[in-house]
Amino acid sequence: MSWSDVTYDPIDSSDVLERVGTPEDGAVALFLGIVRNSNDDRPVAGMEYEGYADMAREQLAVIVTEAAERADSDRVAAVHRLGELAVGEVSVAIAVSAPHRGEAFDAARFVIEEIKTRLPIWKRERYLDGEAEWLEGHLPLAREGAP
Amino acid sequence: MSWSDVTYDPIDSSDVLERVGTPEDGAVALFLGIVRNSNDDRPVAGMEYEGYADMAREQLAVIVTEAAERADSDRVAAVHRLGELAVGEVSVAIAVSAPHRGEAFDAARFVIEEIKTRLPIWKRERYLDGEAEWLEGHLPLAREGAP
Amino acid sequence: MEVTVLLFAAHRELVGAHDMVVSLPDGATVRTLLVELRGRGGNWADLPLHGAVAVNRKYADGETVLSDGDEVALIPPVAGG
Amino acid sequence: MEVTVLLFAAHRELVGAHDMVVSLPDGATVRTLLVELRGRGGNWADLPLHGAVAVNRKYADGETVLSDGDEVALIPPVAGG
Repeated sequence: MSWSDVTYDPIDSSDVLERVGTPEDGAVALFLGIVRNSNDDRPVAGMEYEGYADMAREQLAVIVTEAAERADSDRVAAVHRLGELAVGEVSVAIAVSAPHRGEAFDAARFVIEEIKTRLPIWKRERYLDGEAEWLEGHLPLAREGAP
Repeated sequence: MSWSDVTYDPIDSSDVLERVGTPEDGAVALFLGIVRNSNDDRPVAGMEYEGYADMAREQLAVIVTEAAERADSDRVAAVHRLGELAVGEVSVAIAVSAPHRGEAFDAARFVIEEIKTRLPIWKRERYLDGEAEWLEGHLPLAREGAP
Repeated sequence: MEVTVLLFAAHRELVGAHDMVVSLPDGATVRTLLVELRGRGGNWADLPLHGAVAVNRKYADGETVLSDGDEVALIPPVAGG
Repeated sequence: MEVTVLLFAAHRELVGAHDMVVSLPDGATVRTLLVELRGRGGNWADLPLHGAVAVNRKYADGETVLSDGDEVALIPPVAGG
């Protein structure tokens, strides 16, 4: 029952939470990424998430499957938001349930780390002073063999 | 705004989640402990949590304060349930918000680990076959200097 | 002096008591109390001499000196979460 | 053959295009395509030759051989979460 999505709609964290949990699970971990009001002391007005949505959706499904294998649990749910987000809005929500807490924490952490290194999504931070900047990102793969 | 409680009332996880989060926080971690339907393949009917409630309440407040210092965040909320719990009920809920994800995950993990080693709470597992057993616990402190 | 003793979980079931008032000589320590309780014989002798103890809701040890009115709790290995 | 090229974020802004159809000789690789795009001059020359690329929504590399109808996306360093 693992589940994932990449969407322009607002994220409902309790909906994500309700997608996990079975009677054999003793632990649930939920992670939410939120748009902050500042970055390096510079006041932030909001964040624009641009994505290669079709590929991001496929990649997130792969990440969730990998997390489920690691956690020995098929109760992993993850959703990433795209579009214009205001401060305080949820950009990503990850829920995992597993028999024990270690597996639940580790799988949730794995999903957010992999999202940050593999998902084709980019963010432009909008500052209160009217400027905007693409945030520095991660090269998604070692480019061995690249030309 | 850190908060903690030890209570005989059912835990509302969204209430705990709403106790954390400020505009400077980019990460929220929530952990829920749930009563499982089996232990070592033995079917479980429910769990009785007995506690030294007054001391547990004080100790949980100390743990939450320590977690807040570690996370450099005063947005830590934790509640532990006492009494008779059915399978699927939440026994403990911990929420942390912090500027970055590492702090949020680490603080939530710290709180649950400390709860398990320091909080004067005991659980008796009730099995479907009608038997019940106190679960093995942790010695809460090194007893150096003990008689 | 008198202290209130609290027993929980397996300890409570062992001796069939949750709380009681115990009279102790002035200057008594946690250890004095534990020796007194174990000296009652029967299941009381099975209470641990080296287990965890809290005095007035703070973890203490055998050397801790008790005062009149203290609340002393024997703490079996804990299993919250 | 023709492939569809997708550009995102800073790349998209650099050249002012999000998607386009590019004609390539049969047997062309991702590297052939990148060289062709950079050869257009102006800001196009600033597109990276060694950046990440996806072919049909899977990460690929410079050696990957393209086929007619492929969807090739240049992937700037990612920053989700």
